[in-house]
Amino acid sequence: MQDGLLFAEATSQDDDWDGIAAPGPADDGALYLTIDGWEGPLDLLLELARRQKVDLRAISILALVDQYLTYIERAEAVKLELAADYLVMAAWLAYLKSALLLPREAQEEPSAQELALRLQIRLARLGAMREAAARLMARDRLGRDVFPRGAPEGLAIATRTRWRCDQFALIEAYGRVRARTAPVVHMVRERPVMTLESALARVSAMLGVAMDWMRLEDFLPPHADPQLRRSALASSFVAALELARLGRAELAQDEIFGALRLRRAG
Amino acid sequence: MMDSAPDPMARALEAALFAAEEPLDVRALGEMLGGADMREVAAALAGLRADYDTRGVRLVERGGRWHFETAPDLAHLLRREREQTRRLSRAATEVLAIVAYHEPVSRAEIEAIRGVQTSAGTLDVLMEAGWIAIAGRREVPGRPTIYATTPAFLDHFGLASRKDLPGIAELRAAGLLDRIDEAGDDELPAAASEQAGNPDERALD
Amino acid sequence: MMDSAPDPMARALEAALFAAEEPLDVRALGEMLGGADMREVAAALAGLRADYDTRGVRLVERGGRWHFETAPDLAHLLRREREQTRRLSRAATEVLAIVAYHEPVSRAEIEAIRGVQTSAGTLDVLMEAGWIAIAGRREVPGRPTIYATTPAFLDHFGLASRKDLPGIAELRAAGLLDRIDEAGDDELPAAASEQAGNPDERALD
Repeated sequence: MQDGLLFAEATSQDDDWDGIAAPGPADDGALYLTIDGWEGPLDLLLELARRQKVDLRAISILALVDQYLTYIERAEAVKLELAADYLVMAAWLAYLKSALLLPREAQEEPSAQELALRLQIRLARLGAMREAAARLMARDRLGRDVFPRGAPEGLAIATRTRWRCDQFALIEAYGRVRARTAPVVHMVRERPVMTLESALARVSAMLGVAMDWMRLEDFLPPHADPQLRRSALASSFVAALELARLGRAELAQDEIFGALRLRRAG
Repeated sequence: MMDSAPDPMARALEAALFAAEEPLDVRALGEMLGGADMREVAAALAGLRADYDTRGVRLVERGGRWHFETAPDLAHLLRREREQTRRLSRAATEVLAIVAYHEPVSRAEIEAIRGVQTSAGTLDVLMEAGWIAIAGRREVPGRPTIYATTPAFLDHFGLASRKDLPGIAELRAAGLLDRIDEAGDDELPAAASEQAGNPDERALD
Repeated sequence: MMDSAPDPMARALEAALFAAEEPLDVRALGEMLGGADMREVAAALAGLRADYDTRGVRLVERGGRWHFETAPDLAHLLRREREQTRRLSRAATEVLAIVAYHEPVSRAEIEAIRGVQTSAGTLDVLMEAGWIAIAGRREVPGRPTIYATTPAFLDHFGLASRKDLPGIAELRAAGLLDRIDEAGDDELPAAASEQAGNPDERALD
């Protein structure tokens, strides 16, 4: 990059930017009328620097500082409310100016010259991006200067599905349908029970050989499963009542819910 | 490939037709070119068409309007096919089985056998797979479409004929009619799975 | 105008690129051509580009992807009927340039260069245009989002790659693209500059 090119070009292209919201360089008088147009202190400084119309590296920082401070003073004079950013920058530039005017030996680190250089670099960097933006916007842009095909046929991606299913799945599915929709027949499962007749026969036979009182439970089949046992208990109880009614057995119970005992009558 | 630069009018026509969203006639093209003579435009178009004659893109005229299109012999390149394998859904498998066992059947008959409504998409899938086909219409009121399996179905499932499908007695012997009570790995109770698996299908009342 | 028929690969590439709705890279083109050798595809593309060099339509490469577009010198013929491209604010153009020349960058870094805060809307506009996208986060305290340009940015601005950005080599040589905090800006009063990120950290994928 040639020295000076950056800003010389940027100035000349300023008005050509695509869609600039802020004002471009205007007459000196206009510069002082508004502060709203500037995008912050750095933007204002850059514009002031450009007005020196020299390479930014050869810019007079002192002159720049004076211009900025003058601008801020005049803006305040016309009762513009200055953003804090502008005032902070003004204060910092006032400090920089005084430091630049001091003898070099008396300066602290970093030196005023160094700070001035950094400010210069910063302005150069912003200026470079501003110019880059302008050059970018001025390129042959797709949809503005060059155009893609208006009605492309398009690249179709046809998805073909290969369905997977095997013989077993097919047959199984049919079985499932048939099983699901088969007429339902309700069958009550056979359950182990002791009928009253067999209980009567069993109890009277056992009473025939028993010598003394026996508990009702003793008449039940000894190894029956719980369901059969419940059935046998009920049947045997009814059988015992029947035998007592016929006068063939005596029943005894000592207390409520106590053991029910029976023996042969007579 | 191109031996000389096209003349300015040909270039302009080329760009205009390329960028256009629809075919353009000679008049419209002439206007775009700042009122060019229509005979010159027509001549330039003919020259341009010849330029593109052997290329992958051609300039064609249809009903007096011109446009670029890709050469027809290259259509196969522009339509890429991607193949994906998918497992047939449980519902579709059931429908396929019913068609195979009962063909020809109408959709209403399939639903009566399945005990659930069958979405049209299920039959479409089976027809797309090439396993069932429309076999005519049943000559009853409403003339419903009836479906039957295809030779491709027999090929795919390794069957010489539909008679090779096991009968009900064999299904029972194989335990396939009992499976409904066993909540196996992917087997849900039928009613629940129909609703979970395919929201389009609802149990018939 | 054309002295000989293009070879089959050139024809196929021509058709594919004409038909495509999006720019295509060499790999995608090779796949369309049934797995053609990528070097051959690249060579054929270069030949095709030369074929179209003088015509009203050109073949261009942007970020490794190829597409046809109208020749820029014919813009005046085509522009009038098209809607004007969206006008970007000055702030948006600057932010776009900063992202393009410095990418990936965080918002704080953008603000440090511009010396002013950037409204969220500015980045949104650029993201909506498809020119920038979030490129991850910088692994520094606060994990700020970082931004980079997209392939659509290269397409739109007619750049083969970021190396084609106007003046980027010169700007880099002049140190104007150095990381913000390497220039020692912490001494300068600017709200955003203190938050510039650590240059050693890399973007997340």
